[in-house]
Amino acid sequence: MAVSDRALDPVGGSGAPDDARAVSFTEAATDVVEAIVVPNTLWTPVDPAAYGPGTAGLNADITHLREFEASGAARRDDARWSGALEIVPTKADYLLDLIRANSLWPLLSGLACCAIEMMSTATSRNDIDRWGMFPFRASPRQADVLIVAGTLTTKMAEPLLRLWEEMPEPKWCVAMGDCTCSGGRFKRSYSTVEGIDRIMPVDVYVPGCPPRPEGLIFGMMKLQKLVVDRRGHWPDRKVGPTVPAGL
Amino acid sequence: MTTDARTPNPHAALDDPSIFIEDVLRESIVEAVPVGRTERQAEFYTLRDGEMLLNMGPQHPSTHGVLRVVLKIDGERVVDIDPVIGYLHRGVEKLCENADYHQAICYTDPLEYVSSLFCEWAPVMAFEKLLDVTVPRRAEYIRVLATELNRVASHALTMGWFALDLGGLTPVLYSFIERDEIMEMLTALTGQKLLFNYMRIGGVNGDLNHEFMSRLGDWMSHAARHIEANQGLLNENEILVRRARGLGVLDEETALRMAVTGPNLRASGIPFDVRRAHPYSVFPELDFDIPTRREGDCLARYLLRIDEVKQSLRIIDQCLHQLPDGPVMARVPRLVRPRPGRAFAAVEGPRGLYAAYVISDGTDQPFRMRIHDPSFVHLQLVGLMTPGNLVADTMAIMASLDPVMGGVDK
Amino acid sequence: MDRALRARLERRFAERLTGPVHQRHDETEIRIRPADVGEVLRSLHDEPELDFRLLADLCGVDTGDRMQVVYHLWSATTADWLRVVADGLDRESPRVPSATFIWKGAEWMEREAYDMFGIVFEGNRDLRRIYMPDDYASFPLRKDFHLADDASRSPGLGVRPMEEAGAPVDATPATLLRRSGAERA
Amino acid sequence: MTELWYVVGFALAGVAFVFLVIGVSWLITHRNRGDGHKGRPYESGIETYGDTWGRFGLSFYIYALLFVAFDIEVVFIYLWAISFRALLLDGFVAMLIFVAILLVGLGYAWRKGVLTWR
Repeated sequence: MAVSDRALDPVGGSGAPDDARAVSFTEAATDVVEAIVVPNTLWTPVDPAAYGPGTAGLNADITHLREFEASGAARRDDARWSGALEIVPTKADYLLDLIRANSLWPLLSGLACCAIEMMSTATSRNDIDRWGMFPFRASPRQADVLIVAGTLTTKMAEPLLRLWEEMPEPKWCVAMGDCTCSGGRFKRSYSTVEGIDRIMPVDVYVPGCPPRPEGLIFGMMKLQKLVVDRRGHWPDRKVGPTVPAGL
Repeated sequence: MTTDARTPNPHAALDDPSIFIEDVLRESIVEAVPVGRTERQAEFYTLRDGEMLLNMGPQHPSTHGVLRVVLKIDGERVVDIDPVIGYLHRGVEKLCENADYHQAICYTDPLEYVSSLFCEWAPVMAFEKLLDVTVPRRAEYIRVLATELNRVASHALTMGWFALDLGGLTPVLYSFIERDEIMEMLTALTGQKLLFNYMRIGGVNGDLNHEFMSRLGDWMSHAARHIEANQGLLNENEILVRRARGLGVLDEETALRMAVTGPNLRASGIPFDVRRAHPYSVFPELDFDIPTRREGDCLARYLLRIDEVKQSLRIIDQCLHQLPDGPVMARVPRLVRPRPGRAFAAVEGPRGLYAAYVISDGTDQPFRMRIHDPSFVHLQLVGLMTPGNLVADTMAIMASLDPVMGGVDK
Repeated sequence: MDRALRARLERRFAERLTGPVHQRHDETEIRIRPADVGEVLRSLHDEPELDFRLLADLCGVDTGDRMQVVYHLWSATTADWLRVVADGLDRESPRVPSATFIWKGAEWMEREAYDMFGIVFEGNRDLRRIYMPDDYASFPLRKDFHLADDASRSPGLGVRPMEEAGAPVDATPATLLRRSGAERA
Repeated sequence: MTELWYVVGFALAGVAFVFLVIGVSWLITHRNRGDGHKGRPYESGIETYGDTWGRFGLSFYIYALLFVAFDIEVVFIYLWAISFRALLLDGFVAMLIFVAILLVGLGYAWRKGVLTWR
């Protein structure tokens, strides 16, 4: 379920999946599943000529997260001092992760049909308020999680990326629905981005078209486990797109 | 028209102390108001003093999905409004031209995702006209039964969103309870929760099963009571009534001139309903009436949808009583190659006339598949009705027109 | 299949029709030259015995070698849908008079036809792109705009699996014309 | 004399609370600035059109004045409510007069048509 990139996991080695064991703080989360990479031999991306030469079908200002990560400016998540005091943020994050995991406020933004299922998850029949995720904040300045629910089109990619960048750290992204994870039934269209991990980092992929509310809730619980298992290791998180190579 | 704002910010990251914070922010505040190429654009983007352009953009609590509306406001009063759409344009018509006739139903399914059975019925009916297939009566009755249930669920959602956009938070929960119950019932019938993919060329996927019938029986027993309770919650609510009455009035002549159909047209006094005006399927045998109202304002459109829910309950009741026996699927070849020709089929969706126009050229892929979505046409009314009202009223007017962005952006 | 409507149309627009009136199931189709669109729609809308007051749909069609604009109208006087096809727009610069002077609601449908096909509607106050971003270079629904993996380029020999491994067969102009040739002129 | 210490204690607590909260949040929050977009103004995901430092209409100002007037009234009522039990009847009547005077102000504003948005 949680296909997270190798680079995310600071501690190497893939131990036995530990769903059965209780969440213990001592040893690192080691159930990172190897990303299944299927080489793409079937189609080239969207008509390259449409957005001007050499942009491989994607608008120039949607892919700037990739350059920003390459530029290294994102890595400077350091405190103002060095030496012994530098551990303060990480130790604090270690403690605060438990609090963050239990009050993940999603951003009120839905693109297509999955948004209706997301609303259905938020209302009283199957309620995500039970895990502290209810207040859907309208502005990205107050949101923790960006649940992208629906088909991402090239015209909507730039606003979505702006919303993602305007969210304060630490922030997570849940790709809800087949269209969001990999383009889904509209994969061959000229105007869809085949999966939002081509332009932004994604933490949890929730498959389904649309995924049932229970599926989304399971995805959010996986995100909570991810947040708690991360144990404060924030600096080395990926900032750029997490699309597996070759897709 | 690529403005200079598109190029990434040349300045270093913001924490470079040498850059004074005001400069960077002022630099990023874009003076580039789009140049007016067309007459309407030029008229919209010329600002008199005191006017400001405000984006109610693709991510906004009250736009139903990814609708972006550029407001020209003078203080709190909206001077002019320019809806910008296309943020969910998935190119369905082009994809249908490259897909088989059976697969085209899958592409049109998530168009108007709140009432997806109607989005299947229009193309399927057009294909049946091309193939000259007669659908067995039992399948027609099951189609009417399932779509009327879907209409009730869609209207329940609309009522919830209308109250939500006027500020009421709890009615949404009530409407979702109603909607989820119907969705569970249709899941038992079709196997999928929101995008049902239940209709086939020549009939429906499966016959009625016990799970669906028992849930339908339970729901029918308390459906009328729930609707009365929901109405009691909202109809006499002083705030909602005073805000919605007299807001966004649409008179008969403008409604016809703006090609409006469905509840928005009937709320202006014209009893045009495709089920009566151009009867299809088994609707001639069902007796139900078309509720119309004369005021044509937001409240009339809202109340009309409640009357329609009552009519749908009557139709569901009659369908259950007159359900004939027989097969649910006509004999259709697996490889569908209709005669070269054209077919147009229209269905009365919860938002208006939902039509599919198919041109076939004898091969197994449709040559051209055109989907007409009512919400696409109704969004033009926002540009007509909002100027002169307050900013908060734009939400009420958009909620009463009830656009679904999947269908608008196709 | 409303015979009376067929007689009325042939009597009213005898010289303007460029083809016979086709009728099948519950649709009636007439074909006119693009130049006559304004006058035919005006008379269809205003005259009491025709009285087509509701515009159900307006869309563009690209038939490979020429372009069409199709109007679907509804009237209380007949049980059929009326389809008016403005045929014969050339592909390089398709131009047709706009229908917004009768139905203001056709404005966005014409904007969509312009955005998807490049058909210019003279008289539309607001003809700009509606779906694609403003700096988009091509018109997606035209027949010469192929999707990345365009199964339609392959001759429709049978139900072809969409995702066949290997490079798709490139569309030779012959297959394009064969498809359009099959469609009734 | 001890009352003075109470006042000083409360003042110190107030000031300390403010700086404590800001200091801790500055200490443990992230310093990831993100690229240029982080500082951009948020307008539902779209660049702002035109200069957003424009002037605002007069009616906003009048509404703000009315709000301040009635907000201060609530502050006084709050203090009165705390010691309501000790004030007995005369305290109650005094508050009624206070509220009545303010209602006269509200009535005047209503009659002048200030509340309907122009």
